[in-house]
Amino acid sequence: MSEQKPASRNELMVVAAARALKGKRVCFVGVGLPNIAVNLAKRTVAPQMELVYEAGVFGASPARLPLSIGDPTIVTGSTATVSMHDLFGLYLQGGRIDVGFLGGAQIDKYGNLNTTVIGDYTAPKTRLPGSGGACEIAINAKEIMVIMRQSTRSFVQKLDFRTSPGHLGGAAASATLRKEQGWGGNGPSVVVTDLAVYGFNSDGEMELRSIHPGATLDEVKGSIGWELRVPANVPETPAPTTEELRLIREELDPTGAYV
Amino acid sequence: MSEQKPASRNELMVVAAARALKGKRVCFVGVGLPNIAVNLAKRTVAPQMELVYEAGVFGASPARLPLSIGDPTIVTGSTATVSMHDLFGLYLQGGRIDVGFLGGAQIDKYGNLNTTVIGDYTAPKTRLPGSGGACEIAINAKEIMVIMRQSTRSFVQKLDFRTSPGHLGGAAASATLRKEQGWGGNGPSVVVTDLAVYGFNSDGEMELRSIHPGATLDEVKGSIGWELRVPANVPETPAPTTEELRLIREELDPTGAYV
Amino acid sequence: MSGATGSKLRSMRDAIAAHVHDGDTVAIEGFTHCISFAAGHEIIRQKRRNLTLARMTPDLVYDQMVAAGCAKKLIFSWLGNPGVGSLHAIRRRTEPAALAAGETLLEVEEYSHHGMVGRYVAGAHRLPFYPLRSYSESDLPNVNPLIRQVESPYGDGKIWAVPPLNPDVAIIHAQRADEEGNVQMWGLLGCQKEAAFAAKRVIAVVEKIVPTSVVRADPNRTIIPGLIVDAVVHEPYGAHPSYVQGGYDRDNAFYREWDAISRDAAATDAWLKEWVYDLPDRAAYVAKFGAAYFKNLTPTSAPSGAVDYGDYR
Amino acid sequence: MSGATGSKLRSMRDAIAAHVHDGDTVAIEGFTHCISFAAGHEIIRQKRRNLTLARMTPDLVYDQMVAAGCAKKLIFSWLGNPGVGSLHAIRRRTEPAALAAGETLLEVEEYSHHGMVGRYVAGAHRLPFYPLRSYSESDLPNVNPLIRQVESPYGDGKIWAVPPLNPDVAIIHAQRADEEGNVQMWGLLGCQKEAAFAAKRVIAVVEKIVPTSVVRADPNRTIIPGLIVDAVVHEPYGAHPSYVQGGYDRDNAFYREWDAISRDAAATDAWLKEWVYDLPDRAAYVAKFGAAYFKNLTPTSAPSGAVDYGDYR
Repeated sequence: MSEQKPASRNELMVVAAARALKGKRVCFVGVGLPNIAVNLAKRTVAPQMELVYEAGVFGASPARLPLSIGDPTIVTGSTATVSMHDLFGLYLQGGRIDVGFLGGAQIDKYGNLNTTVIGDYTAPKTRLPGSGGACEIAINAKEIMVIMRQSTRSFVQKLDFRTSPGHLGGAAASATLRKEQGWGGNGPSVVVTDLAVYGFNSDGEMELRSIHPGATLDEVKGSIGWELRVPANVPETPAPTTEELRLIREELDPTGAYV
Repeated sequence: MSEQKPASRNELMVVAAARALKGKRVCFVGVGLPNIAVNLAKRTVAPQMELVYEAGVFGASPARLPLSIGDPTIVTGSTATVSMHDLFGLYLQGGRIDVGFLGGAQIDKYGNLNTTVIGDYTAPKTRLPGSGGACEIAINAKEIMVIMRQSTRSFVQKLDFRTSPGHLGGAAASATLRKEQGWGGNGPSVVVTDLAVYGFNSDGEMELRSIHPGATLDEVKGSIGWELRVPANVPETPAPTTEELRLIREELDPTGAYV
Repeated sequence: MSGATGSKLRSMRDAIAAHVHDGDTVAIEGFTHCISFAAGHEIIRQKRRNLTLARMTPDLVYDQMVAAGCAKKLIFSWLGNPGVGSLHAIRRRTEPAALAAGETLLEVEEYSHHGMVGRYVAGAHRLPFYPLRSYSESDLPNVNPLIRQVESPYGDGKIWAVPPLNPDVAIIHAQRADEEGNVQMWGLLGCQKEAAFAAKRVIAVVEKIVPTSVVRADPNRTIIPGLIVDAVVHEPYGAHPSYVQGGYDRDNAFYREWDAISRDAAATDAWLKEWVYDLPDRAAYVAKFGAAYFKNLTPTSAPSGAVDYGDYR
Repeated sequence: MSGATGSKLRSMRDAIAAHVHDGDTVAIEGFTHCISFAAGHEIIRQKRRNLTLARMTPDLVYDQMVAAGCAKKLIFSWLGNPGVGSLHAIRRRTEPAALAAGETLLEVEEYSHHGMVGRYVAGAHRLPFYPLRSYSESDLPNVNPLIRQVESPYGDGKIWAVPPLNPDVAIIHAQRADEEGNVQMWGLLGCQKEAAFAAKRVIAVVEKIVPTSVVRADPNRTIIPGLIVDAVVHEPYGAHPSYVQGGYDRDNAFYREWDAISRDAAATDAWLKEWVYDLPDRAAYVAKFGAAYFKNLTPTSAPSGAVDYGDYR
């Protein structure tokens, strides 16, 4: 076996996200890093996982990594290609999606997400893409996984705009509300960044679970805009295996366009 | 040309109904007599008429006369075959149907129809099929044509059950209500029976328009359960042409199963 | 909803035994087309009781199940023998004067076609209601308190609503599926998709089991994904006397015959004995008719033509 | 809605001239797939003004139309260059700090994907609202007063609603149609059907005009009937740089190039001059790229296989 380059931070993100998908059945795939993570999971920890693309594809088997979420390669050879009405109504709102991936420009400690604007809504500093399907994925997918790079600009005390609800103001109120209002999902369970992996504690607050190899606790805390909960012993994220890195580098993203 | 048998009363009904379709564009077809009437119209007075079957077919071109409304012959060679959700939502409720055909066990003088029960609803004397699509055809098709045989049992003073609304208690109130509530349709315009053709006057009440050859005014009035409005001069329904009868007997219903 | 992968191929006997229980709400759907009579007959053979039978058009299959004593309630929108007349076994259980000694009236819950479709759609989309423009000035809401009005939040008045219908089990017939239950269908689609997505469990009955590659070659043709299918039953001619587009014709002669049979309770019982109870399964039913019978129902070919999805690598 | 029959074949120029007017609400739909850039460019050439542009994902086509000054308002659910980044021309009209002298901010009315789909569905089904389970605890209803709550008539609380969207004109691209406008499509269906049925007028743009017999051989493949189509435009490669399943690939390189072009207002204007204003039509655009360019975007074949509808006489 030839010498492997050490894992990049993007590769650490992708591998950690893929492992979090262990045993999952139906996953709503986003483009970019989530797409690579999901395809890596399918080749390692979740071989039976079904890929669902919001563009209207169930059981996709893409022959190449799609640039956009609506690439023709996700259609050819898929199990079912359906209208967006069916995809959002029957599959997502109908409660058939186990895991949805989300990212965002801003996240707060309860996993609420902003993909709409930076600054004031009516006179934004930065106009972001908006919800797309994020708002309803957050509400209807049984479980949400978040992948995003962390910094004090993105991991913030207060969102400029709440596009997609997470654990709202805390787990107890959130769980009650979700149940009373008949939401399909339980909210975010895992956040994977370029530095660490987070879960949510019983208060619905983000909590450090592991730090990636090469990152430090100070670096992690210094790139978060709130006082992070850190348990007594934080393990290191297990390093990517040779096989995981090979799959990413040789099969999933050979040109290095995404990772 | 060989000698033709005189027209039967069913044939008179079919021909009168077909002629009422002159120039119509999109017609919701029922089985039995309406189906023959519509196909006769397409071959005579309305060659560009599109046939819509509630089973989910637009632009049908049946190669034989279907027994049921969901026969495979209405699918093969049709322009579009769609789900019932699309048929009732996009085509009917969406306002794309010009003419709907209805029949019933009972009709009153305002063209309201009963296809549900004879007798009390909870303990019926006769349990009829129910609405099917009739209730929403009556509300959403721009215009309703009724075909049914007349008798004092079917043309009644008071319905046992109102399945499908016609001109309700009279035209003025009906028109107001239909407009206020956003109904798509204007209600019944023509009733064709085995004895006569009726329209509706400005009060929304059924009014005799013509009497079929061979029927008398006494016979017509004697088989209606209310005091029928009869204008001063009631013409005779123009007799079927040789060609109309030939089409029915040789092309549309060669075995005489329906007419 | 099934979470398992791999082959879900089962015999009809096993599928019904596993997924249809006494007291269940069952929807054997299919609008004239692709009605699983094979499933109905197996439910009769397995003597299920107190079922709530939901279908837009109860058709002969529910007339037979009612005659066999399987049902306590009907949910429907049109109750007849299409193109022929009445469903007489059901009439005997809905008209007090016709009720046999010891029998009780069926409970009846009725809608219009759009209303029944809407109930399945609401169930499938996990909506608390489905809005529609039917029922105005009809007596239907007066006799069915589940048909209600809903106020538009845009100040333009009220329209009507029906509640979701989520059957315990939906049974749908189609042309083909793979062993994982990815179902493809053409011709009249009825509300097979909506009923399946609304149901807690799904049995897919098909004329042909095909390799997954056949399904994946034309993904827009898939109406139900294996994800929501619990059992796949391979049952050729399983829809007879209903039909399968491109496979066999509707047996209109039998629909007419049933009118005479079903008018008479004893004749109905005799028919059920001969064609259901005394036969082990659908294969025996097909054999009893004989190959020539079904050959007469087979249409000549009318191929769809192929389209190209393109291979994108 | 068109009532006429017979050929509706028109040039893009004539179709836009006849059916797209200043001040109209226009929906050029297609989710990534089958976006009619040819129509967008013709609208730019014909200098339509004050349009309200509705689309789930405005994409490059609306970025270009906004840059050309056609629009006063956007209705959308996701505003980006898919897989690449921002729509910079639109950002320059939505971020006050980026606004050029004399320019005004675009009006913005935004939903989620399901909300936009629901708006078209409500419009197409003639419903006063569409109910859905999105928006809870999101700020979207706070900034869009058209997202409202509706009370379930079954005592189970409130859910959310969006109002119908009925564009003045919907423009949809697809693989093929006959001259009467019966449109068939495969691959990602987006909300082409719903947008077309919701619209007052429909322009169908297709890669191929086929005989009606081709459409009628596979009626389940038809997504839009000629009944609702006002003009059919035959426009090969009319979706480029978007794509047509089985026809040509998405031109991802151009989507990336547009990022650089659109960051600079002058470069954007130069691009519009070279590729839109200075060309008479899409045929010239295709010729300017050259045959080899599109050959590179052509996938190898992946045929669907055929099914049998049966000939029933």
